[in-house]
Amino acid sequence: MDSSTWLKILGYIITPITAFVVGVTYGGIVRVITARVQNRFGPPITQNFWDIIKLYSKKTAVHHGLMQHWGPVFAITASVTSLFFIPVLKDSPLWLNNSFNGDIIFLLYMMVFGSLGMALGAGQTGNPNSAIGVARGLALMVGYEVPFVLALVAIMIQFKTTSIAELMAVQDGFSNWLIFQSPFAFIAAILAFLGMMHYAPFDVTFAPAEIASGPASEFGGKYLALMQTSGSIFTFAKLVLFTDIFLGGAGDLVTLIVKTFLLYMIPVLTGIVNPRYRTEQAITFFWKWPTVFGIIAILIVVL
Amino acid sequence: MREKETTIYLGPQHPGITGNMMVKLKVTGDTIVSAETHVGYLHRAFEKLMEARTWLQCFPIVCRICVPEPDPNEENLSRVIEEIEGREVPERAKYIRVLVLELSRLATYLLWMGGQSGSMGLYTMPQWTVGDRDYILDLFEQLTGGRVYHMYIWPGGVRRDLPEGFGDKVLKVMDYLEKRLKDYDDLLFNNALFYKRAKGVGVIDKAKAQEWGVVGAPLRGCGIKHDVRIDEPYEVYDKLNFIVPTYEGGDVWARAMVRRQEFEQSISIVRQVIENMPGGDFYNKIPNPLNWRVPPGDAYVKTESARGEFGYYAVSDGSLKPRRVHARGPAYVHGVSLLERILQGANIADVSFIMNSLGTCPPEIER
Amino acid sequence: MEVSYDKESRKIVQAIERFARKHSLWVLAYGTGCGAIEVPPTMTSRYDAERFGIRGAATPRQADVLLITGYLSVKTLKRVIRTYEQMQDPKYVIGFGSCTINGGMYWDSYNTIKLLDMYIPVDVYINGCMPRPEAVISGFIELQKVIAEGKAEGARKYKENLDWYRANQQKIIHNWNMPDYNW
Amino acid sequence: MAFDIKGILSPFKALNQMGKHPHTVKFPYEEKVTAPRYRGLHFNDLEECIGCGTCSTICQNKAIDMINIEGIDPSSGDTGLRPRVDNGRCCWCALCVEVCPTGSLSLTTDYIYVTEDADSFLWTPGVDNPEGKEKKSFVSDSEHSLLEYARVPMRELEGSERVKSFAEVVLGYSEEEARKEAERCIGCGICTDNCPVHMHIPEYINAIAHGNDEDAIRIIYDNNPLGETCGKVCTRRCEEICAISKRGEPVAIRWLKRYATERAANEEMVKEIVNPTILPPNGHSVGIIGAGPSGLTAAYYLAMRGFNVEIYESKAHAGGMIMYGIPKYRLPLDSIDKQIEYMESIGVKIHYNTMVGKDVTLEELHQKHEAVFVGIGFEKPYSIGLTNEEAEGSIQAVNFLRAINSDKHVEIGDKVVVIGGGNVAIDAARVSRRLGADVTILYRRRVQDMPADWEEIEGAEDEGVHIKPQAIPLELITNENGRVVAIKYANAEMVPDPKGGRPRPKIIEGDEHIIETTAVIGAIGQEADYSFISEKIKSQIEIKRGRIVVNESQQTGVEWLFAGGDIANNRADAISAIADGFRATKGIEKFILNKEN
Amino acid sequence: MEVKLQVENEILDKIKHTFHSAEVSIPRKQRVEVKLRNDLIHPFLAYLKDTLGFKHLSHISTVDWLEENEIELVYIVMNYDNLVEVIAKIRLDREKPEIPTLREFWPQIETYEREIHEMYGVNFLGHGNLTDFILEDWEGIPPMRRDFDTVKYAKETYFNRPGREDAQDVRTTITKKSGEEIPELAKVYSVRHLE
Repeated sequence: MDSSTWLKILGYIITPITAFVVGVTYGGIVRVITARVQNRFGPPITQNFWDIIKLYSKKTAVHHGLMQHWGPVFAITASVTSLFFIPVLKDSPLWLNNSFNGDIIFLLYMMVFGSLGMALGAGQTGNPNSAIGVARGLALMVGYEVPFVLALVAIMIQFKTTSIAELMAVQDGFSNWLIFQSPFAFIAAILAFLGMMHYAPFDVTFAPAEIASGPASEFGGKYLALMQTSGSIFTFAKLVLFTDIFLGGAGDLVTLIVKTFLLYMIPVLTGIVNPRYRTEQAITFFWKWPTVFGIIAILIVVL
Repeated sequence: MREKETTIYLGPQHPGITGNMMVKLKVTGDTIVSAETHVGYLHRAFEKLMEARTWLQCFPIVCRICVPEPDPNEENLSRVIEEIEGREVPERAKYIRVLVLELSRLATYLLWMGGQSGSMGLYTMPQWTVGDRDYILDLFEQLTGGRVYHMYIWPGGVRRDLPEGFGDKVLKVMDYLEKRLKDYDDLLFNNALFYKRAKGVGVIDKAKAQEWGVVGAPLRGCGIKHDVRIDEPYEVYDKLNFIVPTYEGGDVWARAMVRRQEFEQSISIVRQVIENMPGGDFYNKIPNPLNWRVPPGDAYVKTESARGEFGYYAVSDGSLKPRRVHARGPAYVHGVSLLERILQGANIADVSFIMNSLGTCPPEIER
Repeated sequence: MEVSYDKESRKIVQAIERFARKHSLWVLAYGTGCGAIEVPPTMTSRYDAERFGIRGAATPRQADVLLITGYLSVKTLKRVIRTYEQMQDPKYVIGFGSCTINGGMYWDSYNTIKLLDMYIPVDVYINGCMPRPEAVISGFIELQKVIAEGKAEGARKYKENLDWYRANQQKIIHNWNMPDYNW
Repeated sequence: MAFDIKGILSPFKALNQMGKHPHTVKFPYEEKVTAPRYRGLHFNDLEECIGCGTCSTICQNKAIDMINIEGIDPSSGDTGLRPRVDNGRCCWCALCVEVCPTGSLSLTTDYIYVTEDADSFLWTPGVDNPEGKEKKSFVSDSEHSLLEYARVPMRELEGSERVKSFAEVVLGYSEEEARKEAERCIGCGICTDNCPVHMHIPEYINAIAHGNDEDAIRIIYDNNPLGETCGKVCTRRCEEICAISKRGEPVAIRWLKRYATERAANEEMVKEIVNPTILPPNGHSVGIIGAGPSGLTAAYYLAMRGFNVEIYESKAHAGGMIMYGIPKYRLPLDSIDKQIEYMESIGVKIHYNTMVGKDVTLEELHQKHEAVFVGIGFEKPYSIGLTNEEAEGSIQAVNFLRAINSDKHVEIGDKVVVIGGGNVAIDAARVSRRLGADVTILYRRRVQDMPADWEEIEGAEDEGVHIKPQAIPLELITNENGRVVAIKYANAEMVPDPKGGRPRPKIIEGDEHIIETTAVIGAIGQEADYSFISEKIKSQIEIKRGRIVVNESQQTGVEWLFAGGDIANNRADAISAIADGFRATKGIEKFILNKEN
Repeated sequence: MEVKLQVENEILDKIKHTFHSAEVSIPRKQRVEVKLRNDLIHPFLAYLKDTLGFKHLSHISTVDWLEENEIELVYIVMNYDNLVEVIAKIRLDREKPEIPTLREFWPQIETYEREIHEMYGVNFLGHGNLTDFILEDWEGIPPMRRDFDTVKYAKETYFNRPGREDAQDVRTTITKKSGEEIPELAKVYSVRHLE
């Protein structure tokens, strides 16, 4: 094996770990920022690590059937796999991962796969709250996938590529970022992104006051730890994906962290100050303005 | 096509439930077909216990009847005893009582704002309001010696006089709350999403409202102007200037707006009370509590609590102990029959939302 | 996943586990009694229990700490037992105030239990009726101390003395229609 | 306010809070100071506390136990018990603080107690937290206390009105007043400890408070057949240690007793209400010398137990000192008659005008009765020890009062000097006032040292009696007819007693004065006349400082001879005499029945 | 005062006129008290609600008069137009308390009646839903009845924390020290807080 293969294997190991560390740290920072808005100090930034370690150390003795065990595993598989197909850093053999032509389309499926896995797992617990949460999650997904897909389609048509790496390549220089090249697609995508990140007003899936945290209500201990791990990685993956597509990617880790963090603040800050929609309101929302923007983006490209 | 009907038990362990109760929901999809309230999780048999205690010993008990807002209970029991006994209350005590009642109303509304926003996922609001409520609790601590349970109002007046410089402290907190109310407006009351969530949800039919026993802010949210403070003025409410806001619509939004305005009114009342506080006695002493008999008789008194009309019916048989003290909180009707009614056809996402807007407080339902 | 640790690494793992457990206490959102009114102030901005890693958990599966906030009526006790049994090991119980210790002001009520530790194991008691947020936080700090010392063994105690607990529970819950505790 | 762009952007203004410093109280690193009247854990000042248990009574949670504590011993006015709080019950309502009669119990600013041990919530305030003394917060001073510290005032005749006649000065409580006064009682029962008879004080006061006057009468007659007398003239040691008296006026136990007993207007009513169970005659017989309080009491209870009781009274009227020693404006004749008649109605026989030693001897009594009780009292006054004491116009107070109470005329003129500071002196002074004289009392020590009741002293002053304290009489000055016309006295100053006793008066040399007077009444004490006891018996009994030594059942060195009243105790009041009589009843019964077996 | 009570007197007259057997009194301003025969409560409330405009049901209370062997039901209704509250009282036989349901007048009466049934054992005929409301699996006499002894029940059913057995009674301590013997008849008064 040559050095690039070794590098790739190393990348496979480092990437998820980085994603996990960054994702969890982001989670901690979000908790501190939220706390500050709420006039308090909040937990230490490392808090989410302790939470996850504690969850892993908990005994788990709930058994609701095979799918319940597989659900979180599906989720983490999906998020890690997604991550493997997203180039983390531009032109870096270590961080490029498995970018290939058509990976955008692949990712679109891969990202849904995790949710479906979760849905199946949660569905088997027999908890009605889980069932409703799953239904809500899937409905919401149907909602935000429409503008998201429209935006990506617009971009794919515009640049005639289905590869993230190539998209990153065309965004050389600040003014060439896709956010400026195709603003309508960006608007559609970022609104869908709000839904994707499950922050208010689109946190219908987990809504504790309504359905007691929805799909996760029967998952505790190691399952929840797995779900949180996968969530952290997935958050990072999504952030990197958006940075890659719209913000020109990043050449080094610092840039990446700055860009992803700023991007992350959009749903976070929205979430802090807003209540949540009802599910049908959320779906209506996605099918209204974001979809319109997506269609406009396509129309502009096509015409 | 008819969807399958599922039964959902909301509570008693559920983050969205106010207090400790359970709502059994039959839903198809997201729509509630029928709702059934189950209470009794907090039943402590207060009324039974009171029959075994002397009149004065009832006071530590009654404030536990409604946990978020204990003062109307003390006020009611004091007033019901005073009415049976014919005991006079000094003017200063009356003013202090109004001060306590209004402060407790403010505290309750702050808690309600938190609950109302928390039930729709706006978690910043409870962090603010519950935190700010603490300043009122600090005032209570200064005044009564207790944060939550004050045991301060009792027959003949109040237990202790205002501490030194208390008026200024109250005014300071009022200024602070008024400033904060702008923040609350920005975050909650002017929030488009709140409007979207609240408008047209949990509607009480104006024509049916009286008959269904709706009281307090929900009634005024139907556009019907009734408030015990003006209907049957107690203490010194007839000497104070305040308006009773009403809103049309009967939905969560209207109730929220009514409460928001009452919040301002309460601040104004507190200021007036501090300004007009008369001197003199604060307490018309009862006889030695070990030998305190209340002459035979019965009376029904009511107080406007933050959640509505709070009534007490008490019967004395002339002995040391009450024959019967019966508390009727607004939640007794709001939390059971009214909630069951207006939940029909509502979205499952709105259960906790509506519950909060009605001010459901299970401990006062079952006592 | 059974890995045989050697003694030293076992110790390190245990220390990390305990540290994480101590600093991440998820409290079940269940207001069983009137002490629940002081939980919101504890958790919100004025006292901010999240500084200690304490936060709410929506369901028993995710929770570590069960707060018994005061009296338990018989009807609630049944749900509390069920809730407690649904919680995953390690789990802790904090008893709030007088009512959990010796009946409190409801000592002669026909509908509330008096001694909480006859029905479920309790790790920490907090004095007060109701305990102020400061006292609640002190309670949590005490619990953290107990966890760090590895003494918070309520769940094990419950399992070992299940028959005794069951006998007490069934003495007052007449209609016992709950699943068995099998873990 | 609606769904518009303003509404969407408005909440984002909240983000400006991020720049503000959080208002979080960083407990435990930073502590919020609790309010000055915060209701935290209890603290009890063990010195102040008298163990009355009122806190335990008022506690609706039954959280407070009264327990014995090592190092705290019971004493007069202190049960030796201290409260222990079960924090597993307490709700910090502070009712216990509000009703604490001494104000010893308080709540502190401490409130944090966290533990794994559920059995450690029993706290003895003051013992377990001595540091609480500095942290007292919720206290109850007498202004805030729920107890009533002011007595219902007793209605009395005006001072100017009183001196016109021998009408009873105290008018007694009305029903309403009595109930109100009775309600002040906290029912601890500490008072009973100081009562020589141990009357059931809280019980009968409680009965009055409940409106059951008849029950109160029955309870009073349970161990005091002269309740009405006590209700009027008792020295009421009970009130001295009344728990309420720690911070206020004690409950008017005497007046309440008076109220209750007076509810039975005559002896038939008393008999009807008390309805005593009189056992059938048991064939035994007891003789009693002297129809004073102790003799009457012994007679009453012995008669109820089926004994044949005969009283030998030297005078024409029963009652002893209460008849002849107490002026009628304090204890009217009707009242005495009522009580005596009631006793006679249940079978007590009284031989009037029968002087033992003269009309009948002690030995004869012993022949006739199985046991003899002596309750002759102190009738012989001490001499005042001044020159010209025997002169005309120098009278002994006891003789003076006896004469007045027997409706005899005593010539005292219009300017009387009374020597002494006891109740007898005051009585003599007030009686003299009523006879129209201008009265001055000379007393060696200060007014606050006077052994007389403060009410009596006040009453005397109201009636215009001059009290001249720190005045030591030196001699009586007589005129040529041998009649006292003036008294010479010297002013004195108080000097501390080297032995540590109360301060002693010391004559200021040269500061001598003379008061003109028409009569001098000496009232500095009395002694008993034991001449009726034969030498043989006298040699078997022990007489110490003028008093017969008796055991706990009033038995003297001669087993059939019992003694009580002033001759057997040094308290010199009616209630102690009654107590002796009551105890003697049991002693005699035991003695006779034991002998029989 | 007479002038001020005009509204109350009007209502009193109307009630007296319609229900001759009713005992009507005005305890104070804004209150009218009515004592009724049991069978009249139904028409009376109908009359109040439909004719006199008493739309608001404030309260329904129950008092157990154990000594008189009766259970009193107290209905408090309010007229929002003239702000007068009518307190209507009826007395049921304690042995067999039965009365037709009133739930057709006000829907929330259902809740009240369920509670009264549970707590006092009053049977509301035709109610249809007199199921457990507050209690669960309650056996024995309805707990709010005065002959139900909650202290005894609590002692028998629940546990008490040991360690308090050394508590002393103050009165007994004093009598022990002084040798006082309290007669039986007085003992009832030794207990503070009498029944």
